[in-house]
Order: sequence, then structure tokens, then C-alpha cells
Amino acid sequence: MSIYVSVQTEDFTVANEYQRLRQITHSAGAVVTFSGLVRDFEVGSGKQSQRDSLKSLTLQHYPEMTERLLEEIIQESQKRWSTLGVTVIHRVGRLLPNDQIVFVGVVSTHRDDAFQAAQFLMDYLKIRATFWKKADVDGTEQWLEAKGSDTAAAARWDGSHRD
Amino acid sequence: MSIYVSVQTEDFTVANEYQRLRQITHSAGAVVTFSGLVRDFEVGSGKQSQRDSLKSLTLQHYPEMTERLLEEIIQESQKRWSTLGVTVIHRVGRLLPNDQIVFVGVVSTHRDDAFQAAQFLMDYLKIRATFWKKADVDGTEQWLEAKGSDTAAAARWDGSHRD
Amino acid sequence: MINLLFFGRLGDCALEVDKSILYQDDLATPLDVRDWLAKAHGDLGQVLSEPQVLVSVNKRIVKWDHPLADNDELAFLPPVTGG
Amino acid sequence: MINLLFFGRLGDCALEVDKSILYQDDLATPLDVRDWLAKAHGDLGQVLSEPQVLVSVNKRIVKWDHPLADNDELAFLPPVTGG
Repeated sequence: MSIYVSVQTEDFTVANEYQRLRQITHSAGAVVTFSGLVRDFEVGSGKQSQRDSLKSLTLQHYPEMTERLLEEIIQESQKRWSTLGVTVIHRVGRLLPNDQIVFVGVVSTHRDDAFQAAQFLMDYLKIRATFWKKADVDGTEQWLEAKGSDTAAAARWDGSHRD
Repeated sequence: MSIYVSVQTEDFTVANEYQRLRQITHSAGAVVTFSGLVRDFEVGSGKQSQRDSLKSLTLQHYPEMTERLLEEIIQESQKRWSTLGVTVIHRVGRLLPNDQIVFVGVVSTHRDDAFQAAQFLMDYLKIRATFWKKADVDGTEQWLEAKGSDTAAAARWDGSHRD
Repeated sequence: MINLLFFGRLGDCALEVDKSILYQDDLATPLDVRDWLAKAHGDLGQVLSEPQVLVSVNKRIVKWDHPLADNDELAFLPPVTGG
Repeated sequence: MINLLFFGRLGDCALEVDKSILYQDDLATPLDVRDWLAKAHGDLGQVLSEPQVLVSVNKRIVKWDHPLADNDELAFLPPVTGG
């Protein structure tokens, strides 16, 4: 099992991350990648009135703690699914609409493990990893509130089911 | 909603497919890609004795019918999840261990739609699309049998649940 | 004419079969064609009769009693194994 | 010394706060520090007391009555919003 975690200001390249995962082992049968992009209506809960008004997002994190938490989330995923390699990259600093913000990649022998682990990692990363987003909406900066839907998404993995 | 379907002998490039999906719309918030690779123990149900013995896979399909079925599967996915773009590429002809064989990519506003739709597409593609695999195991060619686990995987989407 | 196609392992059993047969009244359905093939090619008849084998006419899955028309494309499909 | 960190919107309320405080007996837990901060900075005390705010010592989430030691790094964390 090969793990790569990075919190970085630089952009990432899905092509490179895909190659890294693919080359981990010849037992690879499935590679799932998730890329999160900054949407132009990230603010609030999708209110139409705020569409197109996001100028930028600024991401803060707690160095060292974030990386450790991401590694813990990956270890948690390994208890549930059989994966051969996992990559988690999260950008910090100032991002613009349509910028890449987060990458999760999983390589596994069977496709279900890769799909489920990637989705689990995203769900937990959202509620556990120490990132905070500030939005610039037409020149006014505001910290974003945590979404109840993210807590609900993570809660679906509770219990012992592997599905 | 933008659909791209291709059945081809040529390899595909995840980087290009990712860019194609990402550029469909500025509303994109999530891109999920699935890449299936030829495993060196594709034959049988993972019997250790047959590990490392796969020399090649040859994929046959039913031209026109396959493409139409893939489009139907994509349309079915659109009834269930809100997606902005879907790509399905399946290779045919002779493939070697570790070659890319299938690509499914989905772009959506919210991550759950992309994850679920991609997984659904893979599950249904496996049991519905008209592809047949022949394996060369140490010089002996044999057609692969359909797996019960694939039928079970597709069955989980039956009913009206969106989760 | 009826054009015949055999996919996957069915193709291996149908190497000797003429893939183009005359459209005629007593070959009115895929089932008729299957029974007719079985007379000359017992092995093929047997594999085509396996319950998992599907049949399509003009690239649409149909029932075995689907009426055939002249110039139809009739294909025999074993369980698919893509992905 | 106890080093203080305030993340997310908590940081905006703590601009005036000295981020390095003397380690002393009556600041024995994160709760003590919070109460002490609230005396001089009422607004900050209020947001730090919201139930969703978590506290960490040396980058580990702890309870509010966790014992503090000299040179600890004490951080106040509002609900995270990454991903």
C-alpha cells in the first residue's frame, strides 16, 4: 500500500497523479480519481442570487495537523477496503472559480474498492481535515460555514457495512 | 449534458479525457474518472495458480449495437443523477496485462452525482454492453465466462433509491 | 437473405456455418433458425440452446419467437464480459 | 509560554490578541485560557464558546479540561470547510 499526501499552494496535474497510481503495482485493475473544482457559486447553499458572484476562495489550513489527519483518514479507509495506493492532494491559498482544489485517487485490484474508498475519503476529508475556506464575493470576504450535507455524507459510512 | 462514447482499438489518455470533461461547463464542481486496467490474473475467479499466466486479452464487440447500448446506459444514469457530462471509452482488439481497457468519466456539480453515476455506468456496462473477452493463457485461448459478481453489482441499483 | 452473426465462444462453434442463409417461410423466427442450424451442426445447436444465450435482430435484443424479415441481421450473443 | 492559534473566522476575532501567553497555574486548561481571553475580548470569548468550536493541544483535538503544559501549542478550531 502506497500513500501520497500533499497540502500545497501549487496546482496538481491529474495526468501525473493518475500515472503515479497506475505505476504502483501490476496488480492494479482499477484507478478512480476525484477532482474537486472551485464552483462559481460555492457560497451559501446554491442560492441563485449568489451565482457568478464568487471572485475567489482563500483556503487556510493547520500545517502538520492537516497532513496527519489526512493520513489517518486514509488509514481508516484501509480498514474498510482493499486498496493498493491512495493519493490525497489539497490546495491552499487563493483559488479562482474553476481552479482545481482537491484530488483523491485510489488504485485497487477490484473497482468497488477504489470507488468506495475514494468516496469515503472525500466525505471524511470534508468533515475532519483542518481546512477553512474564505470566499471573496464581489469584494466582501466571508468565511464559509460548514454544510450539514457534508456531515450527513460522512455519516453514511458509520456502522460496519462495507457497501 | 454532453456525452462522448467511443469503442476503439487505440489507447486513451486519461489527461485528455479529464480535460474534455472539465471544459464542458463552468458549473463543474466534481470530476470522477474510472480507468480499468488488464490484470495479469484476469482469468477465472482469481485462482492463484493462474496468476501471472495471462499473456493477452482479445476483446470482440458488436459494432453499432455496443455504442447504442452504451448511450442507453448513459441515458439511464441521467434519470438517476444530475450530471453535466459523461464519457465512456472501451477498447477492443488485443490488449496486454496492465493496458488500459475501459474509461468512464463523469462531471457534475456535486460530488455524489459523479461518484454514483460513474459506478453505475461501470456496473451496467459490465452486464449490458456487447463485449466479449478471450484470454490467452500461456498460449491457450479461452473465452472468459460472465461473473456472477458483476450481475450482483448491477442489481444493487435496482429499485428507486438514489443512494 | 438472413445474415447470421455469432459472438464470443459461439463464433468458435460456428466456423463451418454459412453466415448468409436464404430467407424462407420455414425460418420465420430465431428459434426456427436455431433448430435448423442444430440439424446440421449438433454442437452449435447445443450451445445456442443454453439459457443464457440471447438473440438480437438488427442489433436489438428480441425474443426467440420474434418474426424475421428478409435481409434481417440475426445475431447470437453469449453472456457479455466487457469492462 | 502557551502559543495560541485561531483558525478560520476565529482568527478575525482574535487580531488584537497576543498569541503568546505566559504559562501559569491559573491557566491550567484550554477552558481557563478561553475564560481568560473572554475577560479582555468579549466578542472573542463569545465565538470561542460556540458549541461547534473545537480545541487542540499540540495538533491533537482535546477536551476543554485537558491539562496544559509549558510550551504547548493551543489552537481554536471552528468547523472545517475543506474539500
